[in-house]
Amino acid sequence: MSFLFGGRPQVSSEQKIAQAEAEIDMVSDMYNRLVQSCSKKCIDSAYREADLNKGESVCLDRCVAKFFEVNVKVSEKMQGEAQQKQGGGMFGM
Amino acid sequence: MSFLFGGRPQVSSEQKIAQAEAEIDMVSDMYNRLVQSCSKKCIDSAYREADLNKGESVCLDRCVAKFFEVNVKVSEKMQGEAQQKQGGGMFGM
Amino acid sequence: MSFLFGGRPQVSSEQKIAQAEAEIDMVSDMYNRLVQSCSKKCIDSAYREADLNKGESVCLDRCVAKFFEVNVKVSEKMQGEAQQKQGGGMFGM
Amino acid sequence: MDGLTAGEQRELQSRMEKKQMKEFMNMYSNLVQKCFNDCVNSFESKSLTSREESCVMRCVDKQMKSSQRLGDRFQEQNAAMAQQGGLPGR
Amino acid sequence: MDGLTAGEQRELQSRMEKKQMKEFMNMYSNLVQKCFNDCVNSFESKSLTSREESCVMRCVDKQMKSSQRLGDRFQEQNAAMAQQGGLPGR
Amino acid sequence: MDGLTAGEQRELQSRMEKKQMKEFMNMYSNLVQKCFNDCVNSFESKSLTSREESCVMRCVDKQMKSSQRLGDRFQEQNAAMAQQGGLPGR
Repeated sequence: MSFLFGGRPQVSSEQKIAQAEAEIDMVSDMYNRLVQSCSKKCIDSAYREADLNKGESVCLDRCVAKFFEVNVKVSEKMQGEAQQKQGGGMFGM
Repeated sequence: MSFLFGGRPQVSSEQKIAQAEAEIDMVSDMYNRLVQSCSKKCIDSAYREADLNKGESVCLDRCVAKFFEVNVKVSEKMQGEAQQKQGGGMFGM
Repeated sequence: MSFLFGGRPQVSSEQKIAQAEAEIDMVSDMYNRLVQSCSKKCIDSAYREADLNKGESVCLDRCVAKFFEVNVKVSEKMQGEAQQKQGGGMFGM
Repeated sequence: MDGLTAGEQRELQSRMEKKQMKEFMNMYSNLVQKCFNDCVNSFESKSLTSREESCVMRCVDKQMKSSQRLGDRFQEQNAAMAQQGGLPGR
Repeated sequence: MDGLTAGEQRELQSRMEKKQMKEFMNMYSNLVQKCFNDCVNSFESKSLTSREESCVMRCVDKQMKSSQRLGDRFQEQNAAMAQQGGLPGR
Repeated sequence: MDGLTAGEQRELQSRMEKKQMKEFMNMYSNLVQKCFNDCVNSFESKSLTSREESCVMRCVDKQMKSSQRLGDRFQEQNAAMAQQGGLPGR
């Protein structure tokens, strides 16, 4: 997600820390969303057993790979559009 | 949502800024909820096309209008009840 | 949820306040989740009447009791496992 | 919350007041969104139908009564648990 | 926001810039999660199928257009409401 | 996170510790809510049935193993991506 953070030249210590913090927050938020989405898609909510079975384990691994791939695609797409528009707001707000 | 903010007399600079900030947070939170609700109600999640079609566009416009109307109704109702109770807590907590 | 907060010896005023704040945040978060879950499980979303009927009221009361029981079970289970592992991280992150 | 000095309690109190405002706004927004989601499902016109409007009114009433009841039970359970010495392990 | 001095407005402005960054990151994450949830449903392999990939692309396009449109309408309604004197009771 | 001085890294570190506590509490609450939602569906009595209780126990186990596995894969992918120079465009 680094394209979000590469823009402005950084000056003060506080700004540098704030940027690092924002980057960590973003990664941690992504992890939480991934857990939410992949649990829902891969784990049978009847909980017949306490262990992950083979199917669930494989599904979780692939789910992470696909989630990252979607993240990359979305990021590429938005970068491309940001470059086209140059400086215009991307959203309605 | 201004009835939420009209109550107490404001004193310090910090309080005035905090109130303005709270009001902006509330508007921004409402916008995020509206996006969530109206996308779900109006956008076909099969994504057969990249553009909004006529039906989706009209649905989104009406969805915003109805969301605002609900906001006004809820606000009026809660103000009415707050005036009846005068100072009693409105919620269980 | 107090097992989460009993660990380290507290020193400064700021730390003591921060811990009390964290405990209150946790209780308030739990209440919000309980409202979300129990409303969904007990309240008919057709809203045919403005008052809670007998069935809904009883359901809400039992829902709170069961939610607390689940909270206690999960807390006991995680404490047990934390003691077994002693200091190892409990999650993947 | 035990073991705070009076000064610390005052600081905590002041932070709590800011939180309460936020909590209230959050409950208000939840109410608007929930009643909108549950009651408004037609987009043939840009105004609420009378049926939708009365559903919203009953929804607000019922959800507030429900929150109130849940809050009462929640506090009872919390108090009972504190008397037993908190969650196991405190 | 009325009644703030120039200095107070500047302070508010600077806090708003931090918020905007957060808001943007949140919208970005929402977009990734929503398009993943709606478009990716098979886990036979660890790469996106071409069908899933093109669904994701259209999803991003459509969701951004939808947010834009909702934002425009939202601002219009907000402006109209401010002219009427805000929500009832201000 | 590159380009921070030692002092800046220490400040960041201290903020991260507060965040970790919050993250942990959030995961705990998610676990309680998810296992409650998935396992408890009857309200004939105010105590968990033995069937519900054992469902909750297996749910906690499975969800924690799932988070662990997802966390391991997530870190691998993140590391792989950092080696390739981050998301495209860095």
